[in-house]
Amino acid sequence: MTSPYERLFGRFEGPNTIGNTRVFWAGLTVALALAAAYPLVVSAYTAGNTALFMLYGLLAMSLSLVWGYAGVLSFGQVVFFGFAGYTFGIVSINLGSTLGVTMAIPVAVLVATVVAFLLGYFMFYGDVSGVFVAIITLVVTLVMQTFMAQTAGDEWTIGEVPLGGFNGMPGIPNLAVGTEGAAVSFSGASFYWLVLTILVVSYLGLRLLVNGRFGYAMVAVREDEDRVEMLGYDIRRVKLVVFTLGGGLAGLSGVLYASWGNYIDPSVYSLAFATLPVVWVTVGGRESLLGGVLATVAIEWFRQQLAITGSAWATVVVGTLLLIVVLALPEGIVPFVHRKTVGFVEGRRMVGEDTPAADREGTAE
Amino acid sequence: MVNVVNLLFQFLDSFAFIVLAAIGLAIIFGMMGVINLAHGEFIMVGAYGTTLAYNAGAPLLLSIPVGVLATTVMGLVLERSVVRRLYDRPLDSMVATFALGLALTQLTRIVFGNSLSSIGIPLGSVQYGQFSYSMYRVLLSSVALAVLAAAYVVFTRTEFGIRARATIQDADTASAMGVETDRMYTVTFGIGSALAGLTGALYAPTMSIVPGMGSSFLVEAFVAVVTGGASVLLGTTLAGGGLGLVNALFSNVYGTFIGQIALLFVAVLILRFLPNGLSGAVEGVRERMERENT
Amino acid sequence: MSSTDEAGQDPAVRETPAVKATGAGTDRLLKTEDLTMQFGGLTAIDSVEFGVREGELRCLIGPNGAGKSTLLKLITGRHVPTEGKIYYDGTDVTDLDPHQRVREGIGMKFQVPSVFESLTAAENVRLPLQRVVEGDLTEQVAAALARVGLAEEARTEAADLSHGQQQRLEIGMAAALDPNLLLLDEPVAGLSVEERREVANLVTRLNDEGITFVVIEHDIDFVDRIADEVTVLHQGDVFREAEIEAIRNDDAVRKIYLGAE
Amino acid sequence: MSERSRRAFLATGTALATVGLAGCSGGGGGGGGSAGESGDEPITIGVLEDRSGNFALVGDPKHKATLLAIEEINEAGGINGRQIEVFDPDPQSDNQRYKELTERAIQQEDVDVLWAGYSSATRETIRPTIDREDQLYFYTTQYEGGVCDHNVFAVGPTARQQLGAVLPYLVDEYGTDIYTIAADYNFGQLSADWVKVLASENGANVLDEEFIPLSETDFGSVINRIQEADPDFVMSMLVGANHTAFYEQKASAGLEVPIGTSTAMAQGYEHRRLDAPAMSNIFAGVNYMEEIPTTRNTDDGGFVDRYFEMWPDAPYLNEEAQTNYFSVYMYKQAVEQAGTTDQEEVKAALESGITYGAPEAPEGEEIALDGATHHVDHHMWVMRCDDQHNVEAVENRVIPEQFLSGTVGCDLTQEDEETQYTPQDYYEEAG
Repeated sequence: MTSPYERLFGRFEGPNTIGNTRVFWAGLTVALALAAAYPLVVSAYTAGNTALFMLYGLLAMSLSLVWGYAGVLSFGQVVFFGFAGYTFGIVSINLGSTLGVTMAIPVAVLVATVVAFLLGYFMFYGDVSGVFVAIITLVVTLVMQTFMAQTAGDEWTIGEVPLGGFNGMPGIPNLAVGTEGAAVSFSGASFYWLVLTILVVSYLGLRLLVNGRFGYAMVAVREDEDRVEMLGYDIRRVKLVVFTLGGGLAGLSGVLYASWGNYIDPSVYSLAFATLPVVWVTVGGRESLLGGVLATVAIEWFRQQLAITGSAWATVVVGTLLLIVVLALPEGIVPFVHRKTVGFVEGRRMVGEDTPAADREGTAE
Repeated sequence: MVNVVNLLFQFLDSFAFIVLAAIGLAIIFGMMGVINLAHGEFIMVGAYGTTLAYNAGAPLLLSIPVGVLATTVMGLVLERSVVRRLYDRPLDSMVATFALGLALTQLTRIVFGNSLSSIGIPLGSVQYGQFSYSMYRVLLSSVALAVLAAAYVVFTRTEFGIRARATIQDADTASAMGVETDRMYTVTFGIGSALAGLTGALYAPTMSIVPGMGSSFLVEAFVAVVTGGASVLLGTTLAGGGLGLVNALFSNVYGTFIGQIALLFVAVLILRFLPNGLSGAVEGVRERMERENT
Repeated sequence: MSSTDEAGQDPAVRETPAVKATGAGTDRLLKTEDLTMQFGGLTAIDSVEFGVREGELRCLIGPNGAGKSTLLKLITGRHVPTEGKIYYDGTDVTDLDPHQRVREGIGMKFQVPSVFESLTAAENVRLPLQRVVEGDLTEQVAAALARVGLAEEARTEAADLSHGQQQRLEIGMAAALDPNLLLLDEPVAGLSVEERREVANLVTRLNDEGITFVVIEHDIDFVDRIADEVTVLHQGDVFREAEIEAIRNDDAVRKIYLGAE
Repeated sequence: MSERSRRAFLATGTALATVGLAGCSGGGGGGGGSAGESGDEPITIGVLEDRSGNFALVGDPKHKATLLAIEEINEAGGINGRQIEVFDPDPQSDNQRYKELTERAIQQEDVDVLWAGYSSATRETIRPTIDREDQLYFYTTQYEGGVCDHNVFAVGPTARQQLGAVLPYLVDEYGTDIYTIAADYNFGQLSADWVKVLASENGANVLDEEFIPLSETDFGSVINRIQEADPDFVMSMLVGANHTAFYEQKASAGLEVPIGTSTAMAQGYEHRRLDAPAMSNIFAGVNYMEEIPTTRNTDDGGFVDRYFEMWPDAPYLNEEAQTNYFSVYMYKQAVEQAGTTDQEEVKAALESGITYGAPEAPEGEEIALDGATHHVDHHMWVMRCDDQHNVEAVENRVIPEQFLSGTVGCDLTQEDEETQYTPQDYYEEAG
């Protein structure tokens, strides 16, 4: 009954993801091979620059998960991103060795996860929902910005590391794994490959998750909370788990960010930066894990090109294009393109569309 | 003794700032469920309208309505062209208004440069002992109260207000009962815009007129909306009063830094222990009292 | 049990003495005690004493605004009562969350059909099952679909099912968890005659299999077809509780319906 | 904890970064200056200054003045006959954007020298990249001081220089009781520390100091506290558009105490933007303002004329703009002296003691770049604003950079460092 193809990919496929065909997996493999070869043909600068966009992509993916799949619009992904970045800086600089840097990674991700858990617990178990979640997470972000910007004094020194207030925290080491003597340090192309690997692993892991039992529950919560509660699910718990997981992913992204620039400052909590993940995911398609990542890389590249031109119109152009996308393509670019091109070939429609259903029960089980 | 007067003035000052920063945002959010991330830019447009009129020679009292009018017109145009398409997608409306804010700030910079020369603060000061306080800043608290009262009358005592609230509660039923829900949304958005514009107009003399000026209202505005809770006008009043008192008290005793931290800290406490916000808590108490009396 | 409301009523209605709502017997699967629910100044449910015996198929009728849906929402935990207690199977469930009550064995089907439209019928049924069943679900899914007569439609997306099929699918989703008590809110609203018959057959069959039912329904013919016993709610309180024949011929009941229309 | 151990570790961190890069970089320009350029190949200058976002008000004149210097040099035949090309994107007051664009300027555009950034935060954001690539970098904003970095030429005046100009003057004129208000971030805190140092040097005392969040726009309680303390004068190191509100509010509240400042007027031209008399009786300690009465500056065909001839719509010529302007000329001198754009050789040339007749210096005088500290011994002015918002010079003298050279002993000609010292080091070194 099950083909080798289904054994290999079946668990990654389902109605909750776009791309459930051999063509998709073949395309993805080719795209990954090209992406992996990219640093070999471009300069270290271009590779490093692209790595930055890709680590933003991970942040976008964390929002796709909580917003696109569980219906929880979090403006606070940058809070977890920032917490992890700062924690990574504090721990790695304090410990001051390669082993210290290695240990700082899980600690930072853990801190972000715990912060997400606490914030999620107090929102969801306080029965906060819908647009109020968005506004509370936004307020938390703004509060963090205000707070971190005024940590310039000596009293805000943790161990040997001053938080630095508005000026931020310099001297954060590159990402490294290992102990003295046997360590791999990541920068330039190797950093690019690291980010690419993390991105792919996260993507596949999330496909597994959203097409698994918990994924069904998550999507059901997004579609109809009351309904799914009457099937015996504790929706608060479902949301909390997704939110916490999303916080951890955003945290991982924050670690990569802090080590990419060897620096972090309170602007990661600014309204402008907090809105970016929402923008990426909206443009890319919130119900598509890959869409957000692709949109992130494209948008950030485009914004950077505009900045390089030095044109005064740069942000006007960005704002206008964003407005057009939101108004014209409510579902996001990737699901739209998918629907217009391969959607009917695949014979499986996306959530909320009106095309005939087809046989795919085999791959769902 | 004199410190009490200081504290009172500072409280009135904080109260006015929080209420005026929040009111436009609160009405649009509370009545329509739209989070206007361009709120700061709406305020900026009000300030620019006022300052440009003043610099062109108009007296301040005439310049303020110019700023309000400019913002209202802009709000109505944006509602008609953008926001109305997103009523059933509140989260996308955040992205859209954010995009609008981005473009508005930079367009303002392109057209009017990096700053405008500003209006001096009118009315001089109140002297008491060794202290003095800006008369205009104190006056703003009465304006804040007047705005709250006017909004209360509009939304609870007028035909429009009743229809608007019916629309908000249940648009389908309201439209079945003959309410032009489209128009209700437009007018409500217009009122919210006008109030944001008024805030910009009123604070124009006290601030630096730069394209990014709106952002300095955002923290107070969003914190007030969140802590105020679902009942917009009551919530904004309570948030302005409560947070204003905390801010004034701690600023007065420990400095502005502690004042800001205290405000944020209290806001977090309110969110934690009063999930329905200040207005939700007050209404809960009122209901309980009514029940016990009957 | 309290009498009906105070002043301002149709005198004919007010004069009519209320029956003892709790009925006979003590083997109550579900029982409410002095249950009251107020919204703002409005009393939606007023000191209701309502109960269902194990194995019963009880219909809940009453004019619009009588408090039927509110009562159901109180029983499922969607609303928290202002006062009063709810006992299920002898234990106090008043403070339990909705999902906890489901896990205790109370199932619910909403008024508006709310299947997950983008999922197939099988995937819809999977949702409740995957929470409680480890390992492969294929058999249970098939059985649950067969139970509501949708075996053929397993791979059809819910959005493409007919209205009646969606209603049955939803009942199937609730029934898949093998509840002791199943609450249905207007299961045949908007259905054709044929579809109503199918739903009626399904409900009586599940009742025969041992599931206790409370069904809210306007359609008196449908009620006639399925009900053992009928409870009439009026203005937030139990107005009558009797067999369907007695209710049909009750002038006071007819009056409150007319008065409300 | 000791400052030294942190410094030691930071150096290690940078070393690790460099090793990591060396291990992995394939292709690309790399920094360090490309040797063997031909005699007529253009010189590429990176200019990252804000033309949008929060710092556009102060950043835009920096950009414009740099272009003015470059155009003048190109018209006069370039540097050693080589024309100057500019890479000048708009970093939009966004530190992350600065980081990206700095990487790009160095690695992709292969700039020979870089001017970048208004705020200290920006400088600290890009300094890891600068140091990793050993990029010659001019930081031109007036700042808190203390950066002792082989690659960084911090040629703006330091807080000690600016406050050192205005504070002794105010002590002489008004008395010894000082009240300090400063922006609550590194610059403000360190500046307030310098006020204390200078106060004790001048026999004055600081009654109290208050740090005000950058987001604050309401100064009622601050004004009340100043009135309560009743100082002889206030030292204000408030920063940014929000804080500008202080001057309007204190005027409206009738607070008439003299105010010394290192931040107001010279950067954000508050005396032009605000309605008189908000800035009345405010004294700025600066190395430059548009109104500085030197022949190089205000005479016909002087700096001011040339600037507004090129940029007729520009609102003001500010302090940082002049620093950008003269530092381009200092770079020109250094390249001519070194005979190459090789960055290490140009740094060595700059360290040899360049002097230049900048607009800030009176006729016949020049300002000197101190090779040991990479800072400039500025000609400092005390500028007073009257109630009509006219600005006049009330005092001027050369104030050398003292902290790095005198106190902590930074000598970049002898030892490569990549550190920022703080007034804490002052206390530690002074005992």
